Amino acid sequence: MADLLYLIPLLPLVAFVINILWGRSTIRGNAHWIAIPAAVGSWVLSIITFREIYTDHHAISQRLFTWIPAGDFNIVVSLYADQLTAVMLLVVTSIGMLVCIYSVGYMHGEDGYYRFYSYIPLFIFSMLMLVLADNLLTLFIFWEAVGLCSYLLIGYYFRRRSAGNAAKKAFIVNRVGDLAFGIGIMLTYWTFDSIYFHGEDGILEKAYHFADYGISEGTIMAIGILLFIGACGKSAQFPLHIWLPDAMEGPTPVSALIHAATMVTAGIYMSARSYTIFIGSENAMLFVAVIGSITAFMAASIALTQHDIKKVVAYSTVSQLGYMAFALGTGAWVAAIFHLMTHAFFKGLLFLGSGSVIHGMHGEQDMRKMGGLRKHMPITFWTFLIGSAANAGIFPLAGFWSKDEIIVGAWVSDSHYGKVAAIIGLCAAFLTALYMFRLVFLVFFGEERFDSHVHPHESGPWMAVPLVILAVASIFVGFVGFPPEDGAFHEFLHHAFEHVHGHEVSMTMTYTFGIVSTVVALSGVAVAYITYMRKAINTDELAERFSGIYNFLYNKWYVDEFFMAAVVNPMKDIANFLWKVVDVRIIDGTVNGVGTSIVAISARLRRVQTGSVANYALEIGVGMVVLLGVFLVAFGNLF
Amino acid sequence: MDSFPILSILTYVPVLGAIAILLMARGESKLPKQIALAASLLSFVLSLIVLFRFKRDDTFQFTEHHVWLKDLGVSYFMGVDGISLLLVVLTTLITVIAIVWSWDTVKKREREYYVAMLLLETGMLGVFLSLDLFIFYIFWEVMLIPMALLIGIWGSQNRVYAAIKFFLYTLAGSLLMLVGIIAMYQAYYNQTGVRTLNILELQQGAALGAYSQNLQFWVFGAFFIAFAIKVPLFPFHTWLPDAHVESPTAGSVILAAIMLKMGGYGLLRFNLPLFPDGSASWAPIVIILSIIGIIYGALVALVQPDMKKLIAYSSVSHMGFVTLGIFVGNLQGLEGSMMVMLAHGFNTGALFMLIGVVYERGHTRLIDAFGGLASTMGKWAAFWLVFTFASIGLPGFSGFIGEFLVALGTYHYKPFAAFMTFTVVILSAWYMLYLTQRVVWGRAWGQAPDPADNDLLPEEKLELAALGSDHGHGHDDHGHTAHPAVSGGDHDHHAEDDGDGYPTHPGQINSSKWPDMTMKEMICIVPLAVLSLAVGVYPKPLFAIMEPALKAVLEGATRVIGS
Amino acid sequence: MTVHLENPDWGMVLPQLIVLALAIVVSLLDAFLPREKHFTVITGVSLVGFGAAIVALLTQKGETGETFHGLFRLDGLSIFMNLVILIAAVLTVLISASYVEYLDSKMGTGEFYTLVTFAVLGAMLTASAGDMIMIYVGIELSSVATYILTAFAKRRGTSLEGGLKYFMLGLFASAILLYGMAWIYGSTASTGLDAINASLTATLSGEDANAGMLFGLLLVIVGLGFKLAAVPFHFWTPDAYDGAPTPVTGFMSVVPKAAAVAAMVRMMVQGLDALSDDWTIVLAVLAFVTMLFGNVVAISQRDVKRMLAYSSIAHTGYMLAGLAAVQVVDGVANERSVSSVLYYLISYAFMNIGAFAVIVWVQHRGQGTGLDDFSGLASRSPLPALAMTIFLVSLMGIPPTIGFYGKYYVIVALLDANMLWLAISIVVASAISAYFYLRVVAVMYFQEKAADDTDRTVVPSTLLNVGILVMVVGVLALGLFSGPIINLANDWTNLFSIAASAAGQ
Amino acid sequence: MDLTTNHFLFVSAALFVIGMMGVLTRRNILIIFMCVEMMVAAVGITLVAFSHETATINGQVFFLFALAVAAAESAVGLAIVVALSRQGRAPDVEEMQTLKN
Amino acid sequence: MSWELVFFAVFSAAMLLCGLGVVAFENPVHSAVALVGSFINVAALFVMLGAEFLGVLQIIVYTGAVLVLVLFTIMLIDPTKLPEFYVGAPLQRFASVVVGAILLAEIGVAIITRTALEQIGPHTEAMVQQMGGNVQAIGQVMLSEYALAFEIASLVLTVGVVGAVVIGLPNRMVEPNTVTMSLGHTRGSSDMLAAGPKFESPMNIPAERYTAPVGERTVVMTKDPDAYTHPGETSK
Repeated sequence: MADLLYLIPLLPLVAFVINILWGRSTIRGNAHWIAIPAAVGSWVLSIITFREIYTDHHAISQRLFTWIPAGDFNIVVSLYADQLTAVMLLVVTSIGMLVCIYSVGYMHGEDGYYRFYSYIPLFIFSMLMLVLADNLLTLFIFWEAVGLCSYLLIGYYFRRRSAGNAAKKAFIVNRVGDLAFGIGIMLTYWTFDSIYFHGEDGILEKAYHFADYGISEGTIMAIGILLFIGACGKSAQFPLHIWLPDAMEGPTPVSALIHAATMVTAGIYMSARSYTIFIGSENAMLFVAVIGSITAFMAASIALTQHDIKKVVAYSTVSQLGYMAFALGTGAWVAAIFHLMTHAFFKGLLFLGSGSVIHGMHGEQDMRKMGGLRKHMPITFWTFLIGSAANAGIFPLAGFWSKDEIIVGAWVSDSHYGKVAAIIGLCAAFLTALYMFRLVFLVFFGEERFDSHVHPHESGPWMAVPLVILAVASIFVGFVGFPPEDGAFHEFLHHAFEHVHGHEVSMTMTYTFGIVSTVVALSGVAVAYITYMRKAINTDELAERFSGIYNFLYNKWYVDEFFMAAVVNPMKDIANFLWKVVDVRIIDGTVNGVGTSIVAISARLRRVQTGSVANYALEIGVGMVVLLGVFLVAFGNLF
Repeated sequence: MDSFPILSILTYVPVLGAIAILLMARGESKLPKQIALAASLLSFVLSLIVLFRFKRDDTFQFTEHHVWLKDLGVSYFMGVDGISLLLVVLTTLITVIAIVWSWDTVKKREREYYVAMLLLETGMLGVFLSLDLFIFYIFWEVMLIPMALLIGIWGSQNRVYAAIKFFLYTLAGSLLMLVGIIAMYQAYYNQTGVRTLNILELQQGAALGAYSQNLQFWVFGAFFIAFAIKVPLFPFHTWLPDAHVESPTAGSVILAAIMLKMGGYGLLRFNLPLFPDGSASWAPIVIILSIIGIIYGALVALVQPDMKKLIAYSSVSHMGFVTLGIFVGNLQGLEGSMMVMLAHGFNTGALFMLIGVVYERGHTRLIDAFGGLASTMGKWAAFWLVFTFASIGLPGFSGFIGEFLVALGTYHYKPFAAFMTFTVVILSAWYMLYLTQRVVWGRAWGQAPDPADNDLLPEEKLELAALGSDHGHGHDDHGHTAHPAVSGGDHDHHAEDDGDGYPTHPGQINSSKWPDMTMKEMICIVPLAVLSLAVGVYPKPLFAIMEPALKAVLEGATRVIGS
Repeated sequence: MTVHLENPDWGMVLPQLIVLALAIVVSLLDAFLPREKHFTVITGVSLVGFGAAIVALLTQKGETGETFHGLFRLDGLSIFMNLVILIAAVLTVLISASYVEYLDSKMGTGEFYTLVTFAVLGAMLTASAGDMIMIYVGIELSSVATYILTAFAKRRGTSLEGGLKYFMLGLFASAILLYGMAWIYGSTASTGLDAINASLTATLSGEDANAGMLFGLLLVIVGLGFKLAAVPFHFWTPDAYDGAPTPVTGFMSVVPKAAAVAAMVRMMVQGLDALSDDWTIVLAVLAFVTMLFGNVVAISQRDVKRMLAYSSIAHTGYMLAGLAAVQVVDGVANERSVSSVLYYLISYAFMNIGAFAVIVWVQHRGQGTGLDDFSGLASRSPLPALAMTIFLVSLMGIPPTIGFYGKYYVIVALLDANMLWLAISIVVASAISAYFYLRVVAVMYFQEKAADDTDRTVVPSTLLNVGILVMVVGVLALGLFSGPIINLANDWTNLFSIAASAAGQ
Repeated sequence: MDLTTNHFLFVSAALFVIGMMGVLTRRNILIIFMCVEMMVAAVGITLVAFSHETATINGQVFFLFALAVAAAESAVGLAIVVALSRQGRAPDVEEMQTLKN
Repeated sequence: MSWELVFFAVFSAAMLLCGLGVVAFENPVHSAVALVGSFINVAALFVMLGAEFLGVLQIIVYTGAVLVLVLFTIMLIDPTKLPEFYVGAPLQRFASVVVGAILLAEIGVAIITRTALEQIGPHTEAMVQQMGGNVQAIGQVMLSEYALAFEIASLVLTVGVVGAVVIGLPNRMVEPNTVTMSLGHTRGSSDMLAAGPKFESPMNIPAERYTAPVGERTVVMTKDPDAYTHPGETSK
């Protein structure tokens, strides 16, 4: 399989090239007949690679070509697949395939149809290459390529100003992260003299034994933090998360694929991939954990107050990413990846479900104009219910296992912040349950609040089938990690994290936490039931009483406004100042000033030529006298 | 000594073409264009031959040496090495494209236009190929006059001011360089008693310490100012926006793609090897200026109302990388600066042509005048996106390699400097995407606002309400029917239909009738796109060509003439 | 008491004799030839005459010697100077032929050429003078002839006025020159330049010059400075150049100036060698002031002819700078400095007369000499516009043209004498000058002249076109073949060898 | 004290300066011509004084030629003045201001 | 107090007084006469210095020929046109006096500090007498050593004559007081500056607006560059 590795990314690339070149003229309507086979093909190949890696427990790699031979900074593009990559391959290709199938129904009739079905394979290609990259720079390349695809897909409805602004905002915020990531790469190169992950002089080995390479702990911390800030940019962690909610401007399948399952997890994958750097310095781990926990809690709290169905799911994604981040921060590496996998499935399901709701409601996204849809869309309702239960972490479903394992991992980890993170994790779990079921009750139960001429209908088979598949996956994928800590998944992934030594978790600890998290989840559901089904608590009056908090949450903790005031507008003012004052007046002013002053002098000097011979004679006389005087004094030995 | 003087022929074919055009009768025939194209194509083919027969080492090849003024030690000495070869091929390629571009856009005084264009090409080729300071200076000045004429005669509104400013600014710098050349020539004579302006010998002089520390400092300064004006480096850049805005499209393509590289090439060819101590003492100043230039250029580009001025300031920012890379003092920096020079040639040249396309149709360059071109000019929008992301420095395109390598080299010099440099990644994304958003995306002329748009302006909401009352169905995110987006204005029976729709935002001009990219425009832009992509994905051959020469320059090794 | 009149060596004086004969022949032709044949015959004879003189001159290349008791010197300097003067004379005849005949109140052809020839003769004699008296008389001969030429278009008020101003100030300056020469004679008891040098080195032998000598030196510099149009004494130049008919202006800007340069070199380098460290500083200061003043004032001129007047003042500054680079070390001046001045002179001759020739060409088309009369010239008549651009570019000092090589050699000479500040001032001055030269080019190329209603009566100007073509080729080609010219200029130093041999006898 | 060359030099200098003052101040061109003649005469005195002191005749010969030249020039000068007067313009320095700056 | 010194004082005083007279007199004829007086005293000084030939020459050439020429010219010029006693702007006069004084001081300094050359030339009084007097000495030197200068001086005189004829002689009886302002030449005028009206070449300045810079002469504008005012002809 080693020499067929390049096929996995190649298929979507070929699909992209075909669709983009001939899409507009010939393919037009049935561009999906090119995209879906490619996705399925790379899915099958991923399974084959997964099986091969699973059976003989060693990584496979394939060298493609040398990219930049700049002196000793020699970059070779080669593919490397180990256990971690195998998992990611599976996640990306399966979700990609399902989204392609789903979109046939959802995007039917769109005018830029071929455009959609060329950007999606491009995205899958970039994501696969990112995952298969074996050095930081190749990863960085496809990191930005993925950013490009998200820009193009968010800006799909380019006629809308909001879509254009959202795309621009996403790209620029990602670029802020990429700045830190780039600087991180440079620092890694100049400290480890190479940026290849694996191999004996790879950075993972060197970072692990950084002491005996004479590298200071501070440098390792710096690299860790820089790489994580890069990850924050992509995985929408606390300061740089502002672009994800706006990214909902794109079509819903895009949100499902990119902003739920794959792209946003790239940051987590990158941090996981360079785990020895983080292991090297606790401060870096602490930083990651703190950011993760803040994000988890913040996103969950904001999700409570949102009215747009996709915004709620988007904030829930940010919150779950926060979970994965603080799992990494507290050393629960395998738990983080496990949660990543499960989250991909049930979050993809939630997005596709909300997509089919919107599709049914002819573009209506505001929950306050929905209600009682379970009668009209039974399949969507049931699959959505499974997804939200999994997301909330209800017992048998996937969400419970991975989230519970993260909290246990955090609690038991040796970093003193672990316990605090676990508690925050639990509060966030409660809030997650609350807002998920608030959404379910508002949308599917209660009286129908949409106006008459909207008659919701169940989605066609193209959309229903993926929903069902994902629902089934959300139920069973959890058992891969059963029993907690030493399930099949953990034992498989330990090979990727050989420098990580696991923690002994007594059975009692797992049971107690199992029960605690279930209780928390169910209480969340109960509160949601009371407020939204029984209308016992009047939400509006609650909002007035705590209007301060409510507005704070509703306005997304004023992060957007903060950035706008602190960064964007000042930059524009500086730019205007630089242009108007410095460039035009000072530099150009001096340049033109020199010119005009010379012309002015010349106009005055011109006056000397008065035209009368007497003046001329006088001036010649004066010149002579001065010349004589000066030189006689200076040279003659008179005095 | 290669017997066949291919370099001289390469340099003088355009001049012969120019003379042929001049001697040709004054009739309004298409002959001047054809001769110009033939001459430039011939020199392009010759440059390709040189490219393929060039041995990848650090010697000067295809050299020609004829003594000219024995008394002054001036000889006609031409040769090419790793550094100048790539720039020569870029020059001939861009000139061919520029001539093809002005095939139907230049209407008045075509004969003089093509004569000036060909003279310009000879000047530029001469600068890159001459290895004797005297003829280098001659070609450097010869280049000035045709460019000033190009801007002055075929430019737009206040072209005369721009032409004169460009001419005087560059002339002042080059005169300073003349004094520098002679001072060095004098110092070498005092030291070795030999009068020569041959670069190789002067470099040997530098090696055996002919130039005192003080002299090196001042002569470096003189050379540096002349080249800094050409780059343009931060304080000396104010001529560039005027020159670019006023010059015709083909002129600003050549100006951006090649003439800005003269400064960088000069620093690489003269300042670094000839004045090692001078470079060491000047390096901090240059680096600070470059970083200021990078950030300053990007920031100012953010608020420009005129498209060409925006791209011009972005060139100031990109070219800041070149000087930064040269003086950072490691191989990555040098190779990065060479790559930036090449990449900037493709990307900015193409961007100017794209603006030219729109200028031919709309006869204005103000950003407000455009909007929603994606729906009316699909192909143009696609190319615009490709080159926007190329110039932002998206990996996979040629822009990224250069900028990353320079930043990498700078990091080795001083980490904080690299951080400041790499912030341009954000700024360039910001201004380019701002430009793209205002020009490409958004509502085209006469297009109804999209009901599902969340950032609708109040007047757009009113319009929607008016429109909504006609159709009677709710706004639907992806409803098939209510999607007049691309179906253009036909379906949109707006009330005051002045023939074909209405401006969607103040200042917009009617772009609904604009044809998409014509065949000629495609011929010019597609090669640049392919090159930019190819160099971005597989730059290995380019590195192979320039690495030995740059390594020699870095280590200050004495260069020798190869076979 | 026997008067020993030895027979002078006529071979050495051949070129001057030919020119004298030409003058006489032309004046006779003017008297006896019928009016209508004047134009063709006299122009033809003048051209042939000057050509013969050039041929005779070139045969003398490399020889040295003196005759007429040291009054006439034949050495590298005189040969080169005479060559420049004769070339300028030929060019003047070419450009002034049709102007004199048809334009500017129909001047008398015969008298015009007689006076031109006399002026040329005066200049040639000054160039090859070995004695102060000879220099004085030679300069006065060429000056008187030039006064008359300036006032030649006498029915045009401004020509008379220009001539009068030039005349009166010329008189004043020659009186001062005479007084300076008197003082030098007083301090050295002889008028021969070599004798002066010998007596000076004897009396001085190292320590400082005494006031008498210095006084004489300075007065001579003032007198010659006037002829050269150095700044404090340049006041006549703009009015005289502006007033004179344009071909005369072209002639006047080169030949008398060349004579003055030759006189300056003779007096300073050959005569007052011992005081060299004094007068080099004087000349340097004069050069600096002249350069800057000439260029700066030229900027605000709206009339091309008057602008070229100021630009020729600036070019005097560049030449003086070359002279200031002379460093006499143990009796021999560094050869590069004066040769750069000589080379600059020949380049100046070509480009300056060329520029005036194009103005004459425009005047032939009935236009004036203002900047607006040049607007849109390129679109109407591209070739003369191209010629004017080449001349202006050469005046600016842009490489492919001869002007650049001239400036290049002067800067090399200056840096040889490590006067860096003067070299930089040349560079700054030519940068300033670029502005107003470029403005003319801009006016010609960038402006579209409104379609003129009546195309002026076109006056035939065949010779003028030939003249312009010759000068364009000269400006472009001489740069390439500057090698032989520089060698010719370099052997000006053999004037010292004559001095040494004369002293040796 | 006896008569030395310096006396003569002083006197000639005085005459020279008077002549110059005449040129600088007077407006009538003819008077200016006369003053220049005086300056030349003053130089003559210096030349003859020096020739007497250094006992070489060259000075006197020099003045002789100067005389000749001055005579020729005055002829030309007067011719110009006559031509001007024919055009109705007075031989006045202040009136000659059509050509300026 | 030798008689020589007395004579010297008388002659030089007379000379300087007459010189001042030339400058000071209002009427040009009076200043001409004063000049004659001055030249006579100069001749006397020449004789004292042993240069009799030059003294005689001075009187004959200058006083006889040049001054007579000047008087003729004064007679020719229309008296109404002669500028009255006007000595330039006050600043001009004051400045020239100052310049004159400084120059005199400088020359004085030069005279005082000059070192006379002891080296005696060949022409001592005795030698001159032996050669037969000052005239013979001058002749011998002039015609032998300075023969070339002698010839060229003759050429200068010839040119003087030719010039005088060319400029002085009236072509044809052109009516007085008219001057041609040929379009071929545009005069330099100060009003061309940016501040002044945009420069128009004389061609298109309407005749009535054209303020002739000169007295009350009638100026005839000719369109054709080479036309000049024929008697009775009007400009086209």
